[in-house]
Amino acid sequence: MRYAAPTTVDEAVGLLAADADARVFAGATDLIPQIRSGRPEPSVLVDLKRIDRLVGLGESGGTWTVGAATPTSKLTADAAFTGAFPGLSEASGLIGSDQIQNRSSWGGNLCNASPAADSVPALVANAVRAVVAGSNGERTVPVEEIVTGPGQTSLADDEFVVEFAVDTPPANTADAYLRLIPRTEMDIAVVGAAVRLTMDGDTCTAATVALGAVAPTVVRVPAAEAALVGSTLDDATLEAVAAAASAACNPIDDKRGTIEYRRQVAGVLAKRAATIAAERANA
Amino acid sequence: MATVHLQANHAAFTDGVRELEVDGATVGAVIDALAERFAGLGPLLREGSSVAINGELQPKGTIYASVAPDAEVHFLAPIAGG
Amino acid sequence: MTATENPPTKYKYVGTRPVRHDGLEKVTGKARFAADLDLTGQLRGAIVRSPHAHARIVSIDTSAAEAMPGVKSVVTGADFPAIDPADPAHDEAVNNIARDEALYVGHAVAAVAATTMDEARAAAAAVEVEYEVLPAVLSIDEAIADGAPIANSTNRTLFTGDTEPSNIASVGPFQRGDVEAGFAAADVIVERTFTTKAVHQGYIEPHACVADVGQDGKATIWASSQGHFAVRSKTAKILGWGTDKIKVTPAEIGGGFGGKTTIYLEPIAVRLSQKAGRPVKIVMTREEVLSATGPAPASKIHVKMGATNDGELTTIQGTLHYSNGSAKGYAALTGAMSIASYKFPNLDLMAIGTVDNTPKSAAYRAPSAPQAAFAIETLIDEVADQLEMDPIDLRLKNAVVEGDPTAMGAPHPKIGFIETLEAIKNSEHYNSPVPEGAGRGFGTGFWFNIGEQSSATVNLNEDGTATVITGSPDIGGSRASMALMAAEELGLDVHRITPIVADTESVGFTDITEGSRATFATGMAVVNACRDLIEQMKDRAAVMRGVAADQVAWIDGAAIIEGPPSEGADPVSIAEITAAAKMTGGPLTATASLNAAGAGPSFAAHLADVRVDEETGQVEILRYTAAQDAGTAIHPSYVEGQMQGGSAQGIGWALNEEYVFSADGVMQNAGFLDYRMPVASDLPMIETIIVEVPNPSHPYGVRGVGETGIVPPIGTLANAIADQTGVRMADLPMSPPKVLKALNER
Amino acid sequence: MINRTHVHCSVNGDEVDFLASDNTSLLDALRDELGLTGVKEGCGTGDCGACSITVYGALNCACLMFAPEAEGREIGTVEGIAQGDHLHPLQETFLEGAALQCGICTPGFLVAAKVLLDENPSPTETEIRYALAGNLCRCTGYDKIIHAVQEAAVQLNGAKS
Repeated sequence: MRYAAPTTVDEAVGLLAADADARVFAGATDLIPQIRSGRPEPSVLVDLKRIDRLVGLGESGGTWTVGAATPTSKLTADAAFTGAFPGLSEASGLIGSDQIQNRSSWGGNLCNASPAADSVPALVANAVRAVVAGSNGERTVPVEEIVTGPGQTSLADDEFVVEFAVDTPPANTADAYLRLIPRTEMDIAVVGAAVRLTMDGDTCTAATVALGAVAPTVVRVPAAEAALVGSTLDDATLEAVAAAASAACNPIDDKRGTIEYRRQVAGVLAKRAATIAAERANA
Repeated sequence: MATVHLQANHAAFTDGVRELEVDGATVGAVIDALAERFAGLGPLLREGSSVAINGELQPKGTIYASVAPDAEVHFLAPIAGG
Repeated sequence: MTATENPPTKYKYVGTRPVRHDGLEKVTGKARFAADLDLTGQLRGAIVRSPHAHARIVSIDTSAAEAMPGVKSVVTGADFPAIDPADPAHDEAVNNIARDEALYVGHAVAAVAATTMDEARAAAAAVEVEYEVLPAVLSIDEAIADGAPIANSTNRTLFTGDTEPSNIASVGPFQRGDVEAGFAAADVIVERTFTTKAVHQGYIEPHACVADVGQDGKATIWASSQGHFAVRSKTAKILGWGTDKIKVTPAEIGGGFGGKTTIYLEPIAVRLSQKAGRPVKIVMTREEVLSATGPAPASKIHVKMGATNDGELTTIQGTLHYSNGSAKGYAALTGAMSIASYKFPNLDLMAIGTVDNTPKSAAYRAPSAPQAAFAIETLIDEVADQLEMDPIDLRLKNAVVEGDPTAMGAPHPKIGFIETLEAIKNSEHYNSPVPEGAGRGFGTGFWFNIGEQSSATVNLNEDGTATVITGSPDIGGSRASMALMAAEELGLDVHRITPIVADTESVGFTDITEGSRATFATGMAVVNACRDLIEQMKDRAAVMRGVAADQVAWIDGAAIIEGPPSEGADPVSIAEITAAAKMTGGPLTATASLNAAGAGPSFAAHLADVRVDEETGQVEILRYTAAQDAGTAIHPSYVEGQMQGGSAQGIGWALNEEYVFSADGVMQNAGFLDYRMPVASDLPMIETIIVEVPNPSHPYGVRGVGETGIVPPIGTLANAIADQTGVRMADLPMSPPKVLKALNER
Repeated sequence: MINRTHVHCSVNGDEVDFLASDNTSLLDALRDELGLTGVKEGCGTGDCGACSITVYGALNCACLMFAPEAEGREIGTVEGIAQGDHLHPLQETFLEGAALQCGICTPGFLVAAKVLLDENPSPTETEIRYALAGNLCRCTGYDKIIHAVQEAAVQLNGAKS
């Protein structure tokens, strides 16, 4: 095994193209435990954090650009970013401890392709786009097209995510992310729910609802979105949102939760997140 | 004679006797006397029991501890700690 | 906040809170734990572990591993002497390294030593083991099922004379009175089955040791252990060596809680070192710690309890199953015996220990008591509910006092249960309103505590300072307690005393630090040695002042001359006596050894306020108070620390900790990510009330305090959850999915 | 075949060089190559915080970094918290407040708590609890640790004013 720390995207692509067993990493918070638990070691470890673009954070012309390896602690510490995307910021800030926060990144959280990744439902709810580099140049794809299943992505062997782009939300729009973990910290989400709403006074005019940890990949819930749009988030609407979210789940039983539990709590978190998003949108 | 109190698990070897008078100046002598009277009880008392004399828990494996003529001797299940 | 029967004004040092002697090393990173050692030429060891829950080991081929780069030695079970299954040491020996039968996933079957960890790991993976997979038993229910496969072919039910293999480790009935009559006299009868999963002690330091076998064939071991003399005797037994061939030096120990009373690595490290001719260090990974070292037993406990309308608990009847994991043990017996807090004139308990193909269980802080207390404290709470009685008043009415029988029938010595209950009843917490929408629960716990063998040597140095040498590994601040008791005896400032834990060749035999015994028993040895020294110093002072020895008294750390002709002469200080020692008879040193009788049981009572999120099943602890009878608190900060630490462990056990096994016996959560111990944000401050009802069998009245604190939390939290929601949780852990399921079924 | 990389970095203010296998964690390199055994391994998976270090002042788990990643960086460990014989107030309050029992987690807690107080001089109890949630302690129930951090904050703020 060999460690490499390229300083340009091209150099990194070259390393990947030259060796099918090469693997990029940002925080290695999942990679190192995987290697320790006996998964085969990559031939080349490509550390992306010395490429400036990969660790950037900035806004220009109404679009935020976030490096794929930018530590999530940098996002949560950025008042402008957190103001624009409160839910995305809180989802990013929930990835592990303060120690982990200085290593974790959207790129790592997304491309590790865990169904329970905290940032991904919020990335989906905000229609975040991933800029992917490879031997054939760069392409931009919606984040929901990156992950295809647990541990599986649509990226080719010589591709990696360079950065993310997300448009500043329109007026009276806000997001929220809630997750359920057994403790108060340090756990993987048993259920995660991200909701983004645009409000016109008391009435919701646009909605996105995305759930994590309840299916092989993040689940959008169109029925919940439809229930929200045009509503005032009255009790009946929220119950419809909860029912739609529960129905959209395709969960498993595992050491973290049961199928029944995930279904039920997905509904609870979806309605609670919707309520918070609506309050924020009108704030 | 000391009064000996046995547990229900000991009683499996004593036809149900749980309390009896036994002669013996030490715990070891009491155990020997009981083992002679009740086949199979010896190993349980020697290896699988703790002993309290007049309510005071005795060091594990003790056989030399004195047993006064009017003592109350309890054989207990073994006690360990964490 | 300290409630005391007799305010400890009579002591100058005992009851104070000096900075611990080993603290500086620990806050600067200099303290040496076993894994921190690095000897010249040291090799790294790695263990080959069974991937099967139950299998016959057909053959082991080590040739490929031996040929790998950097590999210096390989051992298997064949490198250790055979041991008779009837030998009490058998199960621990084969748990260290399997012989013919792999008994759980993670069971050690071979080991390698190589120059680097990478090489050792690679070679371990290259050891070829041929297994014949056998049917496995993974739970109490499977173990006791009709026609169940035998989990461990060497197990015979203890003390029954049975010669056939069995999944029953032990059977223990406990009876008094007449339960049928007791139930007939009862106005209220409650009954429930409680189940708990295996949980781990969760010490943060993984097991580690370094072994170095010299040219003379003698082994030196540096160990992370609660008892290095036990490491010596167990290692000697497993190797078939004499204890004179082994020296064990205690490293600083990074937590034990009972889990480091057994050994796993030392005999293997010694054999690897002997074969390689170089020192060998073995450090477990966290995954190995969780999947191959002792969890506390899973249990299944059915209890039926009766009470009269005026709150007298008349009767208890129950069956207590505890899993010992892959080996025999006493877990169920201990569990039944821990039911000792209430009078119950009629009692009929059957304790059944089972054997299965999960890791061999080990002691964990008040072993087996938390599971039983969960059942008892829940049912008593239900009785209180039905009788509409205050839960503390109900317990006060039935609480044992001196002379009342324990589950085994032996009378309790002087105990402070009533005082402990009253401490909570009188607390500000209990007298404050329950927060809006929350629930409040109360529960209690009992633990025996034990005495056993200890040795101590106290040396007075030439400048009047002292060194206190014991053989009790310090797992929670006990060195400070030893120094405090020596300071009190000698009248010497506690910081002029250096307490150390010496190796097996430098201090007399001392049993394991377990059963909350170190401050009690080893402390008593220290006190005895100090008293011997005082007599010696009085003699020396008499020589120095030219008076008869019986004219010298020892007061406030100095020899006082009484009677003519030197009445009123200047007192002789310790420093003067030690400075003159070479002219009065040589160095001053004293050694004391004992096998301590009269350990004092300790009772605890806990109070918790919780808020259950009734839509998600999450339980938040809003406030927590723990009261415990310490006898006498030698160093109150570390008494509080034991109470708080025990509470936190019990809270973890109650809410989230559990072993999760796959259908083929592989632990699914062998890491701190999914083995969920409490983190700082899970807990509130844990308020403590130290109750002091002195133990008459100890010179300062010490009861052990280490263990009891883990006993009450499970019942306390279950009762708090019931108070808010009306739901009685009977299956641990009370994790969000289980709580929500119970709420749904309400 | 595992490549070995020469690493040059600063540790506790000292310029150091070491050679480490590319698959080695920074934790193993600090302990085995530089002898900084105050950095502990409790889990090796970033879940216990016993190996907490700083990288340019930011809190990290040394077990989750590959050793070559340290190239050119400024690393801080528990061994660098005291200035010579002069203990940091956190070390003093941990000692005075009995905030350690076995002491294996203590180095990680001190590193994490110092980062917290450097960034947030007057944290609330809740902020302290969440900031230290990445550090497991099995002995204390955290109570005395939280108190020690609160007391150190008071002392540090008093020294400043």
